[in-house]
Amino acid sequence: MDQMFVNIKAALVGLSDKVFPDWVGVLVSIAVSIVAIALLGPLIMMYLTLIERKVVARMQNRIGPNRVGKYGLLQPLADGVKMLIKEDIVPRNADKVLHLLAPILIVAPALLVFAVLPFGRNMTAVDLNVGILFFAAISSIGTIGIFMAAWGSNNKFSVLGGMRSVAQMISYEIPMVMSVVPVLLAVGSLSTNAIVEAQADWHWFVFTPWGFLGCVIFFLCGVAECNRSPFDLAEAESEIIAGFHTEYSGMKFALFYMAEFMSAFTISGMTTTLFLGGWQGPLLPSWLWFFLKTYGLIFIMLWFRATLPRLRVDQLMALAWKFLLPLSLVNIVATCIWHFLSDEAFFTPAAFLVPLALLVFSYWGLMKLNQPYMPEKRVYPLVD
Amino acid sequence: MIIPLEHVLLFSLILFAIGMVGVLTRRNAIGILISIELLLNAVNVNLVCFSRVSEDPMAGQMFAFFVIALAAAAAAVGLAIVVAIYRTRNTVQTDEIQLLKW
Amino acid sequence: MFEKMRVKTKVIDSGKSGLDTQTLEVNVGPQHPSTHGVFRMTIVLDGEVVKSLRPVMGYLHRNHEQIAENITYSASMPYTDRLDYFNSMSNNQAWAMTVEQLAEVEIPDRAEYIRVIMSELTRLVNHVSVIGFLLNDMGAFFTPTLFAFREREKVLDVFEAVSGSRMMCNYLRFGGVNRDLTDDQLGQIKKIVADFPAFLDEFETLLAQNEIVCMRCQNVGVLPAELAINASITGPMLRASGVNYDIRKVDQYSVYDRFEFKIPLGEKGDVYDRYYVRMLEMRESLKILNQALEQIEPGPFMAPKVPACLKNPRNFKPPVGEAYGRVEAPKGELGFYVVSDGSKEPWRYHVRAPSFINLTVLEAMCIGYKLADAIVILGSIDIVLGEVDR
Amino acid sequence: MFFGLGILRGMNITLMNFIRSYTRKRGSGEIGALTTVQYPEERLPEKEKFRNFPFLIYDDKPEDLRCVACDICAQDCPPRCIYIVKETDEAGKPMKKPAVFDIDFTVCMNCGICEEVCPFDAIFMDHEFEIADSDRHDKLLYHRDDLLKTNEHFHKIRPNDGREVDTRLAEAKEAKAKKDEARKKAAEAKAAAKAKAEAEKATEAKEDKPPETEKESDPQ
Amino acid sequence: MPQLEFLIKCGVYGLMGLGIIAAVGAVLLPNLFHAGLALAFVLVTIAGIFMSVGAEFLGMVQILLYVGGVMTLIIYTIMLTGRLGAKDVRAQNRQGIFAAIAAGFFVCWIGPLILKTGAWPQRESDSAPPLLSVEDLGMSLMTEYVFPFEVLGVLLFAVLIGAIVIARQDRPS
Repeated sequence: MDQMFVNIKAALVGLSDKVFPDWVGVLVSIAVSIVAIALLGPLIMMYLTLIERKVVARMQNRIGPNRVGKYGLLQPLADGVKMLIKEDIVPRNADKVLHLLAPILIVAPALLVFAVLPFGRNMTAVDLNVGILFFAAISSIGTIGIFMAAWGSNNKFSVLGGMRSVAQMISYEIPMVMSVVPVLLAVGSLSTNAIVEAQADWHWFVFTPWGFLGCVIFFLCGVAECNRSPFDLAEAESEIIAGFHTEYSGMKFALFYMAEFMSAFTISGMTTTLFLGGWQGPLLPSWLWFFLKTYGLIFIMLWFRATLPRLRVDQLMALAWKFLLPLSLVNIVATCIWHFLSDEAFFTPAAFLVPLALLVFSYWGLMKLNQPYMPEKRVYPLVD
Repeated sequence: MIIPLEHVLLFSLILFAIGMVGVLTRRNAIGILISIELLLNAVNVNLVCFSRVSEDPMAGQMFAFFVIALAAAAAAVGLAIVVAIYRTRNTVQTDEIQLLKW
Repeated sequence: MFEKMRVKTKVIDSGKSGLDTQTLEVNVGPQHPSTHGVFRMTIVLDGEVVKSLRPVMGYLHRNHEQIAENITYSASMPYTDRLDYFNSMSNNQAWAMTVEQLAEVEIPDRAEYIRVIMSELTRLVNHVSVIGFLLNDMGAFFTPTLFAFREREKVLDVFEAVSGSRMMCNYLRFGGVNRDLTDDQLGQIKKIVADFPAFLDEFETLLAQNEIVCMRCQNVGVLPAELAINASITGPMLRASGVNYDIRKVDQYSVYDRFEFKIPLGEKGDVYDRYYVRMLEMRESLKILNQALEQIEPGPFMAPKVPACLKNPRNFKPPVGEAYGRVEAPKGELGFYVVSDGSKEPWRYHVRAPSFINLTVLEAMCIGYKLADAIVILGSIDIVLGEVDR
Repeated sequence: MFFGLGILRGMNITLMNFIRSYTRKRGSGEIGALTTVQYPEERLPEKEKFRNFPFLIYDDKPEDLRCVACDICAQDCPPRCIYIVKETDEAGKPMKKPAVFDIDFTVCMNCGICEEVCPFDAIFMDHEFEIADSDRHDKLLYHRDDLLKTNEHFHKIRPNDGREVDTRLAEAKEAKAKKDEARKKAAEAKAAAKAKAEAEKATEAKEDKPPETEKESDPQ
Repeated sequence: MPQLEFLIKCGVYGLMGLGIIAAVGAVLLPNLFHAGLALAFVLVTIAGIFMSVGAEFLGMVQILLYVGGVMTLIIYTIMLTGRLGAKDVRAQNRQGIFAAIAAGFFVCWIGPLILKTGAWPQRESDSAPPLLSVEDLGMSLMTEYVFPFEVLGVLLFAVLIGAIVIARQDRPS
């Protein structure tokens, strides 16, 4: 059951070996992986939109879409058809080339990152030994796509939104990469498979102090990277209409939407791989563990979206530069201390408490340093 | 090596030549910076391919690594200067920026 | 040959730094997701900071006052529902009190209690929805609004049972109320008032201590007390700046002197104070409602038609004169000024709309803050365009 | 006390709502329960006092509706959306029935004033709100026949209002009936008295000038 | 698997061809924004060549640093300096012919030199040197090349401060 998909692929390759010469088998196996990912990405995105609308609805005491299909299951198809039918408007003096290329250049990286996600035991599409670096590099290409969308639609609001979201993406990329470093120190290799193997039998990094903090920082930066809830400044409807994709409609807008949800999935997938032990898990098959943990993290993202209001531009930047970045640097120091103190046993108490003390102290210290952003207590007199 | 070394060297040579043309003909300061990036990348390709075939593969890649870092530094300072110039001269056309002291 | 290449250079006075991001004039509204109706702000932005803000109103002007001068007194009662369509009961009460003051009509006690109960219920509904919309402008994707609307639905059901329509109640008449409150309707109101505090606690834990809400609201859009007084701001905005002025306490109109309740005051007058003062006001309203529900006793709900002018309601001709009745509406001091020349229609009819006057300080509060703050400050003022444009 | 606590407490509220949406019964009004009413299939219980657009009422035959075209509601309607034209019989004399009774539903704001001012209990506010239509001008301009509804319909949607109006009408009818008899009796008494007076005058006149009596015919 | 070798060869040659076309675009396109994007495409093709040669770490660093960092800087500056693509402003000055001659001369002189020298240090014959893994790069960076690495750190720090001071808007002086 665990190796179900791997056996299917092996069978397909075997089938092609019987018919074609051997080198075609290699091509077929590559083709199978590519087709699997090309189908998986949009499928996940479609049903993620439905899950989001149902979960957020349930949090708001309402039911959510249940008219199209049995429990609203056909709603994504309906949305897809609607997007296809909608007219695709290009502003008159917009830069046609940029306007067309921008969504492509935003969706491509979002889909490329699927290649490096370990969906299950030896179910990674491309086992690069620079997996994590690949993830960081590809997710930084999306910035250019946002620039092109902002500049291509030639509209005041989208330039404003474009500048804002690029500044946000860059300032959250650095703490995100920094918070991955502790995992690399502990594992010693950049490959995603090696990281998951290192977290066997409950050695998940999230149980160590630096792992937990790293997971929180990585997840927050990931949420900021794909412009979701508390950081969804770029498409702040209440202020500048819809940020850089104001001038988009029809299928191009659907591509932006797809990129956002696919990167939400990849961010959660990468957090599970790095900190929550990827597909490690007791009874269930490995790929089921991966999807359970990833959708757990996606639930947290939807939970953010249903509860938290949006941060302002300067608070957003301050949080990244003055709070998350120093914290992730201290986290690296804490990992070294943990590494030094833990003599091979994963859960040695000394190795747990000293970094924990250091991290709690630095968290408290940073709170004191960022005093102007802390909520102040207010007294409200009740007079006659 | 998958492809013979000469072909890669020719490729980097052509890339270098294109970069040179760019630097010489561009009027816009940022255009010149873009061409300079081209030059540096052409050099990098050479370094990496040579590291693949030489006895000490580490040297080539390390050198390329440092070239990338320095190119980033150069670009940062260059663009800061361009922004400063634009702020005072309100233009980035190189042939309009000729006075040494204004 | 080289001469041609040399291009004359223009010397620019380097005093003004060339690259001040040129100020951007942005039109927020009238068709905009978060301007509470058709309200436009022309904001001049320098980067993110608001340099100047010019409110543009009048998109929803329906000529309310001119119409009221051409129809009879009782016929303009349904029009008052459409002024501040969030709390039609307090609009009705203000208009009814003005005309009763003009025609010296006495109202039986039960009608007074019903009026107090209804206007306090609208205060709950209004404050809860305002906080919901404020959070919605800040980006909390509709959750507080929908929690607020869940409670609002219960109150609107009571209004529908009592007056016939959820929002356009048209329930009050000169001299009392249109229909009596039956016992099960009273029971329904008691049940709502009983489990409202539980909802308020949930609402408070969701929002009051939320760090992001505090970061976005504290020290934003500060309204100093003397500016508030000079600009004749009234209602929760004034009390949030620390000025103790509530018409229920100042005029002691209707039967408010029989209830004991407190007035919450803010200290800094920023968006957070305006939000929290409204939360505390809701708790005070609950206190009033509890006392009113205990003290109400059966009796006539409509004044006997003794006075001359009320003999026949259709040709109700109040004596010549003028009157100004005012009420502590949830948005501020809602006043009706009417001049009667003895005929069936008022000679002059004017509405003092609190939202309109509270809007005048919008620019003073928004200068220096960011665009995102301007939207939140507008949300905290709590305007309804029906009342602003009349 | 530490930075994220307020956010966590707030998120706990939404999580509780999410969990309670499964545990608590839909529409029970508790804090976490779902509130959706699936509109076309399920409907909220209708309130008796709910008022939507008015309708004219008739007792048994649509021809003799209660409305006597007195035009009071047309004058008192704030947005003036009622238009009444009296019916004229062959001799051109206006009768007490409306030939044309139009209400423009796009103008009417269902405030219920016409129901209050109508002295003949002829017009009431209906509960029917699904009257959306494709064309504003003629489809939503309701004429007399579209407005007519039976008294049973009135009783069905507003039971105790219906009962109260019927009792009031019944008393008014009896009072009128009694008044008629009283008037008839008084008329007969007056007629009888007059007849007697005639009779005596006739008798004494007969003695002095016999021919007048035959002309008068006895009043029935 | 000679066929696979052939496919990869086609891939690499294709990349090179695209790279050259994009480079020409980066140099000649009048609209600066398009030139910037053409440069980004060149950088990605060169990263592809690095990976085909086995230097995966370097390819990824190239994308992360160049496309993610330097390109963003360039596009930010283009956006800040606004009046690009203004039709009247000629993108190229009149030295086009001279530059072409110089570059042509350069290529014709160096190209045959490359082709003539046959005996490149071809290690291909006996054993292909082991692919450099990230660990070896890391170790050498910390042992053999630690001095340039630290100097680079200091230099980047100086550049950071310098760029901010130069580009600052509200100059105190």
